[in-house]
Amino acid sequence: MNATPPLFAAPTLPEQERMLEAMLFASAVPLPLTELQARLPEGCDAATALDGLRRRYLGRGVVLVPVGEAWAFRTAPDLGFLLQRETTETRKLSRAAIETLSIIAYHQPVTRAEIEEIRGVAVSRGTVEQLLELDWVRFGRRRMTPGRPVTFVVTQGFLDHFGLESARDLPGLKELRAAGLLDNRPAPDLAGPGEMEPGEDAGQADMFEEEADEH
Amino acid sequence: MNATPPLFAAPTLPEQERMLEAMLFASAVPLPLTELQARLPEGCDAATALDGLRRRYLGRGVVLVPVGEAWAFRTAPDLGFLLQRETTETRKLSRAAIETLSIIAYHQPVTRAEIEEIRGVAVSRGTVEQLLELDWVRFGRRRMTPGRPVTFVVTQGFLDHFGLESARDLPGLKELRAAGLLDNRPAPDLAGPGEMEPGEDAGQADMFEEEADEH
Amino acid sequence: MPDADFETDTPSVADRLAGEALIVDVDGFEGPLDLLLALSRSQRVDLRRISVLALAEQYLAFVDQAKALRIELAADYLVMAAWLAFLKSRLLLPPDPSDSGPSAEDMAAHLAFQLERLAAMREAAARLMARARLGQDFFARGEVEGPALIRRLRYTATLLDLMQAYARIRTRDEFRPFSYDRQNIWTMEQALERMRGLIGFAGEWTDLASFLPEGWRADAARRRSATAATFAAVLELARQGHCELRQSETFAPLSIRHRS
Repeated sequence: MNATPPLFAAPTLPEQERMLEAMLFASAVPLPLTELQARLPEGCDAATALDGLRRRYLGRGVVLVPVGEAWAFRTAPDLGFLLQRETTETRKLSRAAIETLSIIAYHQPVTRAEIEEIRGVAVSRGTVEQLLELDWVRFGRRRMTPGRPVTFVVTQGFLDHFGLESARDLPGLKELRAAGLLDNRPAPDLAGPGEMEPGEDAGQADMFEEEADEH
Repeated sequence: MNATPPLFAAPTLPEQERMLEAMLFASAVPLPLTELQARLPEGCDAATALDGLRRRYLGRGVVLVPVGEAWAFRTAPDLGFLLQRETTETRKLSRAAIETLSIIAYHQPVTRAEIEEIRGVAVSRGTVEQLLELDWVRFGRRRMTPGRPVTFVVTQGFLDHFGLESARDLPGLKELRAAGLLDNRPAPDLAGPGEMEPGEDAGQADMFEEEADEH
Repeated sequence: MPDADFETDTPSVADRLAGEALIVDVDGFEGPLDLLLALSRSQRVDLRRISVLALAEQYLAFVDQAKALRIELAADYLVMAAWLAFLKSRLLLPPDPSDSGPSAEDMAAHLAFQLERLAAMREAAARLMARARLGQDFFARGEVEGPALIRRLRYTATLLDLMQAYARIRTRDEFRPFSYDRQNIWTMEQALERMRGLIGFAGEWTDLASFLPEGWRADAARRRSATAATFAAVLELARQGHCELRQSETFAPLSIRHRS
């Protein structure tokens, strides 16, 4: 402690423990004692507070442990088995997969040939297999046409993942455009230098349709 | 202490609390109650254990908060000043985006046309996309009116970001509703006097109960 | 040059300043409703007791001023001006009993409601943004942990990814060069080739319809296409002097005959 008296009364020890608790919880890396001390308000004693905090967490599901010269919260070693899901690695779906998935969602039930016609390229076996494995698509009924081709539909797992109530809730093309998701083809700008934006038109049409619905 | 739980005897309540504590501490995103229950050993009661855990953390530097149907540990709001250096830069939201967001939150499920009716201007391109990207809004059910317009609702990410337990806890919601300011009142020159759609009132009452919206 | 402009301006300095303030303001407003809300603030009363008549007059004066200053107003400002002028006249005149539409009072009340609702949503938005927020005022666990041994690959995609993918495909479709289904189209080239071979057999006047190819007579769409193509081919043959055409009256069957 310095010779100069602190401007404000130092926080109580339980309050200091709260502060350390929040800092250690929110930090992405273990924090050295010196940094904890530096970040606490004047008049605090990081070492004492840290010791109190460590004892408070003894035997809990989370424990306060030293990592080299620094401190961090860690899951109690005996509970690691509960955290298996946290270790899953996430990876973005490939463009081919997401496109195929979107076609199945919008056009279901749809055959492989139809998917290929819409995408304009062949659909690799791996792509469909991946979607089946993810449990986002499944086989639907066979089409009653020559060859009786199998169709694909989306699953409940798909709806759950994308937060949809039903595949019918997927926004239509007009709505995609209105939301600015179809913006690579600007409509001819008839409004001149005004504030009219391409796409506004669609919005207007929507609005009128809807108002017409009201009565 | 051995990690493997006994085959038939459920863990004690303090032990269940430890397990929840470990799972929730390790995750940065809120975990749904159903998932917590599923990950606990058989015979556990996640809801009861959660309640005990929540009370244990009352007044601490880290608190257990409900976020929609999920739970998460978050630092206590009064300690933010200590943690400013953890702040991640967030993109400044435009006024239009902020207003659109709050209209969706207070009026959900709400259609694009209704948002435009309330703001008096077209929802500009990109605004909705930005909110979707932030994972603060998502598409809800389609309105069961002609044209089946898509609706927008707020997400769990929205609740988490603004520290709300549910959309019912939005500031001033009760007063706004009592003042009739959340009513969907059609303009008098479109619908004849007293010609309210029967579905209109229902839509209002169902605002936070999507299930009933189907009719 | 600027001096000369200045000399010709008759309005007072105060008018000019007001006009300049107006330019800035028009840019700052998000549409007519926003402007009306701002104007209504000058009445300094609860929005529920606002005088819509006074508000309409203020708005119209605003628009007139903008016009006088040759400020380009977006169309929706002018639409609102026209509507308010209409509302104003309805509010001032005694009600017309033969008019079945909504009363002027209803219309005014709805406008007041819209203004109050917009003001309320602005207020709500401000309160929302003033809340303690994740990542600014309170924080999530900074270090997500778990045993590194068990690794499962999980593919993710958001609804936005899905929709953008679909939009990409569908937009590409719209770009596809225009072509149409030729399955049911009998082209003029085909008809000409066929008629060149057949015209020699038409010594007597023969109905054009009897020259339609097999399989192109029953289906209406195919028959239409084949008839049109065959007719065009026959016109071409007549121009070249290989045949003659006749029709007894409008819409009567066309007959053709070989011309030697």
